Amino acid sequence: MLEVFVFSTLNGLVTGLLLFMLASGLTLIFSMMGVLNFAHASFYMLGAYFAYSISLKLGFWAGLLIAPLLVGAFGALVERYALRRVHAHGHVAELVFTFGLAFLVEEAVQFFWGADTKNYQSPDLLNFPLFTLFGQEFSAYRGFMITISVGIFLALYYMLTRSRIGIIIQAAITHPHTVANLGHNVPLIFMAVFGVGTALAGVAGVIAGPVLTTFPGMAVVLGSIVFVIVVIGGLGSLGGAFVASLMIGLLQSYAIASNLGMPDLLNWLGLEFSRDHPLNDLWTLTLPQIAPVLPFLLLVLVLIFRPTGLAGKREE
Amino acid sequence: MKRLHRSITFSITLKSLLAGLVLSLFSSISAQEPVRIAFIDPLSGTFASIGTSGLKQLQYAADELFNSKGGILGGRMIEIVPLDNKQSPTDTQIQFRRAVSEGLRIIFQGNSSAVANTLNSTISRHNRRNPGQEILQINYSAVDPILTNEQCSFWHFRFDAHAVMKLNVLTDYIAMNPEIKKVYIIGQDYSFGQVVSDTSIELLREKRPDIEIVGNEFHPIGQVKDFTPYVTKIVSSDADAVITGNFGADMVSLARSIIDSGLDIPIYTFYAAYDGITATLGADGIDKIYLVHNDAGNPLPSEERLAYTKNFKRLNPNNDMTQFRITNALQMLVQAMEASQSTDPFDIALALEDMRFTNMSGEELWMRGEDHQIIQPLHISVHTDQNIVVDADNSGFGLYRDFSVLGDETVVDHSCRMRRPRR
Amino acid sequence: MSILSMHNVSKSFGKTEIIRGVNLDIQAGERHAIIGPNGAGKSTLFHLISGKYQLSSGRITFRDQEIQNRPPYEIARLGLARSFQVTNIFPRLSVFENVRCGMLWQQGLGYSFRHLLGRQTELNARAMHLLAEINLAERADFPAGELAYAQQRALELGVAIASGADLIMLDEPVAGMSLSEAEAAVSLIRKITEGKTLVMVEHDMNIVFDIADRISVLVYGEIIASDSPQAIRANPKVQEAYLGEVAMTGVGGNNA
Amino acid sequence: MGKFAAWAGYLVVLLGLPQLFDSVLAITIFNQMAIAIVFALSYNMLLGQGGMLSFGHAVYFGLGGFMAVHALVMIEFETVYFSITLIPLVGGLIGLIAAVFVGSFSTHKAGTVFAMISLGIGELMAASSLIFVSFFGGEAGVSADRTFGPPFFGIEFFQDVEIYYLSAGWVFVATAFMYLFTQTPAGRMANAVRDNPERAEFIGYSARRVRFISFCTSGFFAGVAGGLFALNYEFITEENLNAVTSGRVLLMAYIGGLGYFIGPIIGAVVLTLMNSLLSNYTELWMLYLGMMFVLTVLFLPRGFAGFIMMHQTAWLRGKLSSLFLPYLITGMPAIIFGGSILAAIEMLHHEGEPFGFLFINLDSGNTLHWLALTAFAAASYYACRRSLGQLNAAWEEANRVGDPTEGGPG
Repeated sequence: MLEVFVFSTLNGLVTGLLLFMLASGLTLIFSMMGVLNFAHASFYMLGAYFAYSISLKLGFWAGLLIAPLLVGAFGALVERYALRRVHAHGHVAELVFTFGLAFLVEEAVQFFWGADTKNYQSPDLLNFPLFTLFGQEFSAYRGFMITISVGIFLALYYMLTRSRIGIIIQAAITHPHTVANLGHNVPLIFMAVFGVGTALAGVAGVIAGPVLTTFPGMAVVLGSIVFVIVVIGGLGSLGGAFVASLMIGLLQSYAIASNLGMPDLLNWLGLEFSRDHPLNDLWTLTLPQIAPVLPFLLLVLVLIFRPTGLAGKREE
Repeated sequence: MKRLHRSITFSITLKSLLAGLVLSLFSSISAQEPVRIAFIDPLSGTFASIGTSGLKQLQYAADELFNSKGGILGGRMIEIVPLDNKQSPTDTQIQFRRAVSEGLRIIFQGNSSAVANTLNSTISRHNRRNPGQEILQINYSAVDPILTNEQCSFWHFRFDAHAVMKLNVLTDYIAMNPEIKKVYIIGQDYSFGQVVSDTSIELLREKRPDIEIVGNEFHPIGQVKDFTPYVTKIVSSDADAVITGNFGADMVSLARSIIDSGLDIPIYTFYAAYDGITATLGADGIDKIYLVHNDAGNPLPSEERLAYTKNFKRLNPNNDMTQFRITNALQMLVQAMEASQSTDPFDIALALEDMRFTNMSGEELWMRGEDHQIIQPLHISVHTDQNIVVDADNSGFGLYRDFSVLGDETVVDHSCRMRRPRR
Repeated sequence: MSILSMHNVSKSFGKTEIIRGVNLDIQAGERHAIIGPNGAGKSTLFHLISGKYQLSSGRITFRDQEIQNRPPYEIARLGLARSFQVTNIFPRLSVFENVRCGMLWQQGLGYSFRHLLGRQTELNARAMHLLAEINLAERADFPAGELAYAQQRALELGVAIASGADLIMLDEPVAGMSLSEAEAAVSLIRKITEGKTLVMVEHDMNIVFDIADRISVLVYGEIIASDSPQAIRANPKVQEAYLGEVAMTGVGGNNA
Repeated sequence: MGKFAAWAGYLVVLLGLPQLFDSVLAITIFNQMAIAIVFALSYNMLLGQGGMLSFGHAVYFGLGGFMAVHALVMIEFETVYFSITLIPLVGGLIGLIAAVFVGSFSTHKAGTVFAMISLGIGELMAASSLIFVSFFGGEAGVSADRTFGPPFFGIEFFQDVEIYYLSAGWVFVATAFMYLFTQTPAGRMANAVRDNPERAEFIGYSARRVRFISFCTSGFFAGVAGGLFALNYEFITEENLNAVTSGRVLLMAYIGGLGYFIGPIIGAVVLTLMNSLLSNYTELWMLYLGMMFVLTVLFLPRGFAGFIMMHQTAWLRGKLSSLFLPYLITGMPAIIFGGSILAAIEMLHHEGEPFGFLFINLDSGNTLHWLALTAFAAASYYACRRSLGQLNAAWEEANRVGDPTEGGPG
């Protein structure tokens, strides 16, 4: 039991931190521009595919460096030439645009790379077990994923709270007009933030691609979960997003590890149903079976009872 | 960039246009009118590569075996009409009606049991309501047992072994391995996953009562980001083997996670080869991935079969001959047409019933008349790079045959009570 | 007889107390202006009365009914209408629709989906009549968001009074207008609030003294005086706190 | 009079279509359109008229459809006895019930909160549809036979064309009711709340209640569309209530044009045609659909209907004809440019193999083809840019006399 617990915690951490890399960019973009970027996970997917193509020619490490830059540049272009244009028509139009972009990116990825899964491999350098616990290996690559995620979190935190740019960004979040009046180029800051946010998603894609499989559906699988995190954490709150990411990662991991389900509940209540009961599907439901959709349940509950999320102040 | 069926279609459409023109001028040549066969499978979207690959194999079989040799029924060509259903039951309906609209009477379809099921019931309804314009369903790949059991239909013929038959062979194979004491079953939460789970448990209990089922897990289809938490459970259960019916990305991710965790146990699968999966698993999957299927992989059983496969590869360098049963199905279909000298679905169906056929690999096939289920030898192959003559995904890796059973041994009972139309 | 009374009304945002125990009675039929320096809490007071904000403590009664902390739509249904400092109309609806929407509830149409608006001839006639009163009749079919600023302000007034409420609260109705526009607006206000109770926040002292029967002075969340215009002008406390500086800025010195 | 003529025309088109095109395929497409029109109109009620962006509208469509199929099964097994012509009503009621339940907590706020709740509910329903097999039938769905009910004036609905006439009737009635809804106080206040929920509260309306009413009505008509689906296809599967269907209806409504009543109808027709015809000419149709959608959001924020309505002023002034030539001069090269881009995309797709594109044969291995394509694209782009000024001038001219309008196209 202990081994399951320990490994579930580790797995939850890896997933949670990965989710946070996506969520941090999304939150940053949201707090700056008020745009919930539906296509955020698409940039994550692009990161994986770019890195895959680069890794074929130049190896994994080159991909880790170049792919996020490409993704970030693409993100900045999208902001400059498309999002800014749609911005005039309001938030709904922006949300719809990013929705369309997500759709388009998925199709484009299939066009350029095909619909098959891609053989994107982790580097040989990290192909060894970091440690073995209770007979299960924890690969060095997963350790590397944790390191990168934590590193990015710290760098982001430092940048936002200590550096001059961070202070301008923080000010621009709360008082965009004042910042503009102070002579800062707010549109440029927006473009840069969008670029950085999408580049972060790109990094996540680069390091997640080899582990979580690089295929055209990878954005869809992750996309709405990241949305859920940002909303649960509280729109615009980086700390909230961090907590929510880990929470979702651990929740899913523990839910899968547990073998609890309705049968246990019914046993405990002393109830029994035959297999022909019309609600048999419900009585035999188990936690692992529904683990991947638990975040959506959480999302709906949070929005009903605390629409601002865990740490958020802004509602819209 | 790699899917090419348009060119085929287009040239065919031109050809048929021309043929139509000629036809209207000289109606006496109507004997040379092509035999048109609809192919309804995903040709765009997520599952396009699988459907397109099937289309190429069918087209190749038609061209190579019949059209290049003067056609069938005294000189008529076979024309394959591809219709894209995006693997959606709704779009399948639309394409079915298009087929009806264009006077196509024979439909090849394989991907997704959900699609096959809805197509089956649609065709039953259609044939009941439109006597004289019946449609025939040639199912080359959907393995839901229900199609030749409770929902069996006179108008449906299956050319693949259904899930229970495959599991029967797979559990035989597992039962032969005395080292396996604990088995973990994991699968996608839908009908096929459930069949795999229920049937494996039942059959293993019968064949090896000492084997313990240490896990029986379902996960939502296509929703799991990371399989590591599931693998943690597999590890802690001390399983000696894993059985899974997963396909696509869920299959790759699961296998990857199992291998990454350092777990060195066999994984018994149905769909863990080709379409990028073999290449993605690569060296990690060697001697770990086992696959039950009806296609005699490496070494290829006959010279004729080898030449046939190599020629396909030459024409379609980016595709593999993944479903040899398509060739079986077309050959048997043509044999039925020749035998009945008719292209009418009713006549073809009667001729197909209880047909026995020796295929290119030298295997004996029998289309059981009671439920329209093909009975054929089944094989279990292992993922490896040793002795691979025909590889998968151009990766150097492929499937090597490890265990085979003859058709007779794969037979399982059926519960089909077929309603036969009278003429 | 007082139509609206506030008893010890307080409002805090976090630790900052914006309104500190306001007591105020508005008499039925009077034109009451609330003045005070920027940040005194005038708009906050409006928001408390109309239900946009919740009170921290105190009581507000409208026609002897307690209305504090009730949702805005319930307060509006009792017959209390208000306008906003920043134009707050329905930009994509036509000018006519804006005014007609303002009338619907009091017409008893509520959330009905059995009545067709096109068939409500009397309602439509009244809406057109009101548009004529606020000089927007020929703009009736125009999207409200595309009107010129002064016209939007007029429409803002129109939406507020459309319900036929007895108590009308106007928040800086002439803010941002040119001199001539403001004059037209003042006569419009006079005309359309005939026979009703008016509570108004305004910076422009000329207008305040022109329209109001009574003036209350709000400074740092407290009412320091509430009296007739003459008495207010003479009140040394008011002069000290507020009036002196503004008197010099004159008519155009309102800040939006 | 004009309105009456429009409605009469609508009815004539609905009933006349099968007379013009009577192949099985054409009837299939018309049936799809009928379903899509009702569904898209119900969606527009939310987004276009009520300002509520939903990512889970298929839930109401799907639940209505599932219940409708179950009702058909009940008719078949004589558990209940009524004419199948009333099946869409069954769907509608289920859609309504589901919407009342979800709306009771989701309409509190519009905007992001509403959108996120709809997303969450959509995902939960999609997951449940695979878990609760006894009702949803797993991935194979549930199916029924529509021909077992009591005949409707002798019609037993064996043929699709009979179902089409039934659907057309329902579409007409549903369209009429949805239009009439926009003319009621509840419908008009939905617009007001969309524009400015705060102000609506100060004129006596609870924004939440107004949204709730729109939401429920919209759920009802989505359910009706689901019922029509059940009648036409005689089965329904989980794909009909998952995110793909929700996304598709958003596309339809948006491309057609939000805020115009006829917008979603246009969108439903265009998308249905693309879905059922374009997919037979290219595997890349989804890519083109995505491109079209993104371009529409960028350049035609009010959709096709908005583009048509932009010409109202010019038409009223009788100056529409003056735009014809400039449109032609700019439009032709624009079309050629678009065509060249498409040809290039197809050429990349058909790597190494010749294929037919429109009326010519292209081969990506042929450098000459690439060069010709580039030349075509460059020349047409240049021509397009050159003539754009002229078009803008003509546009200004046609729309002059004061009133601010949208600004020129392009």
